[in-house]
Amino acid sequence: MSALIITVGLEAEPFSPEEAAARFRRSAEGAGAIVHFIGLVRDSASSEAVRGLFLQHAPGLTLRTIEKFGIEAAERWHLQRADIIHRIGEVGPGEPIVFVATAAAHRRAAFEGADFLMDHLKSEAPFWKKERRASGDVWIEPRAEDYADKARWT
Amino acid sequence: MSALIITVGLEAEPFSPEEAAARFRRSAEGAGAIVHFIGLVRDSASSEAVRGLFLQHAPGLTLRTIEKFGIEAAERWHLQRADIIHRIGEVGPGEPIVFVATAAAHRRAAFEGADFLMDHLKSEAPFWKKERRASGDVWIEPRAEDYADKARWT
Amino acid sequence: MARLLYYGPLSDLAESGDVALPDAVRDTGALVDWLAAEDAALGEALRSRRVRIIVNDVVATGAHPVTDADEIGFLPPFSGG
Amino acid sequence: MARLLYYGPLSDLAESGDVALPDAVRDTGALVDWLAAEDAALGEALRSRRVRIIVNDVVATGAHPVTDADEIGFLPPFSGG
Repeated sequence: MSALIITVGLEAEPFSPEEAAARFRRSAEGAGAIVHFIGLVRDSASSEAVRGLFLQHAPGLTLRTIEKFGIEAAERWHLQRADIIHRIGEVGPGEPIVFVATAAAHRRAAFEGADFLMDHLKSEAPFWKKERRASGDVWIEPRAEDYADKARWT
Repeated sequence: MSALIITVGLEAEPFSPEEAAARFRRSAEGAGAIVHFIGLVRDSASSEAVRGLFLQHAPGLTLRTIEKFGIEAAERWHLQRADIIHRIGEVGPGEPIVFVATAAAHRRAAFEGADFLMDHLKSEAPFWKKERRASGDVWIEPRAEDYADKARWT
Repeated sequence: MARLLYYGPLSDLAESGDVALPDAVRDTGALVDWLAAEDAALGEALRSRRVRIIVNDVVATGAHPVTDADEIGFLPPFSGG
Repeated sequence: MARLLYYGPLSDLAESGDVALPDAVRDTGALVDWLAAEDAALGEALRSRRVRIIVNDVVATGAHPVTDADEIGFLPPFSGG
């Protein structure tokens, strides 16, 4: 299993998930199934308007951690390819914050690989998310569900 | 729950899943999570080269059946939108044969809605698939896994 | 004339089209018996437990009534996506 | 000089940067004690069971050795995607 089939990008600027999807499909020739996940910044928190997010990461460590999850997913589900793009820095409402793509021979592998990657990006990758609310900035902790979701894979 | 949030297309010509994805994202404003599944025609069967597929459907019944699954998924996972595009007729190797998109507030709903729709499209929607192999045409039956996958939802 | 629609592998065995049903054919069981008498191979295929019969787009279970005004589909196992 | 890196909510409490460690600070436990003596609020936050300490990108469990040549990160719970 070569690490070359995993592409990880940390992007400080807005990106187009559809362009990423087109590149991914070209790179996954011969696959029978592709799954994409796109996470978007919602414009409201539980009760309040959100003007955007700020995403802190740990240079080096964040990239290596995500690559490790990518390789784990690729080996576990025999993925043909996996791409992960994650925004860093300031992200505006409605903007894509994360894009995960998996390609495999059959659909269950592609679904489960993408699901696994998202669960690990949510609670096991070194990112710290701050919501820019009207009333001030608030650091966000993973929800209990995020830990529970991740525990499904162990 | 309005049926207007479900779009179903049966396409006799090749389509771009990335263009479908872009339209879908524009229509799903405010969603926090989008999942796409793209099924592609593989160029080989278990042992033999495949020159393409022929997909028969039952006009009217096929569309209504898929719409019913779409509404079921939307209600069960509180989807904001769901789009389903399925090719009919002749489909060439490497071409997208099915596109499913789901949009929801959170990722588990989007993942499970798309997964549910694909499992039902595979074994519960009126399509009949013929592989055009070098040695002749072969009608394909769902695999045992396809029935098992579908049974996960009941 | 009833409209008989054959799908998937069944469409290789018989051609879909309009057929005048004999008076004796008043339900799906009698219909299959009649078609089997005309074409034994088709009859065997239609009698598979796995073939669903739909009458005017409604799944017919057991001996469902049929008339000359109906559209009757024979649906072998589906294989989509 | 050791490099201390504070992430997430911890970055609101202390600024990341290079620090000369006293001779007595030879492991992560002593490091946290020393930082807590300087800033009680920071000390309390760093002592949370949920803060991971990494030394040169390796997760440090227990009293991990530290020297003036190390990069030491304090990582509160992650929230990505």
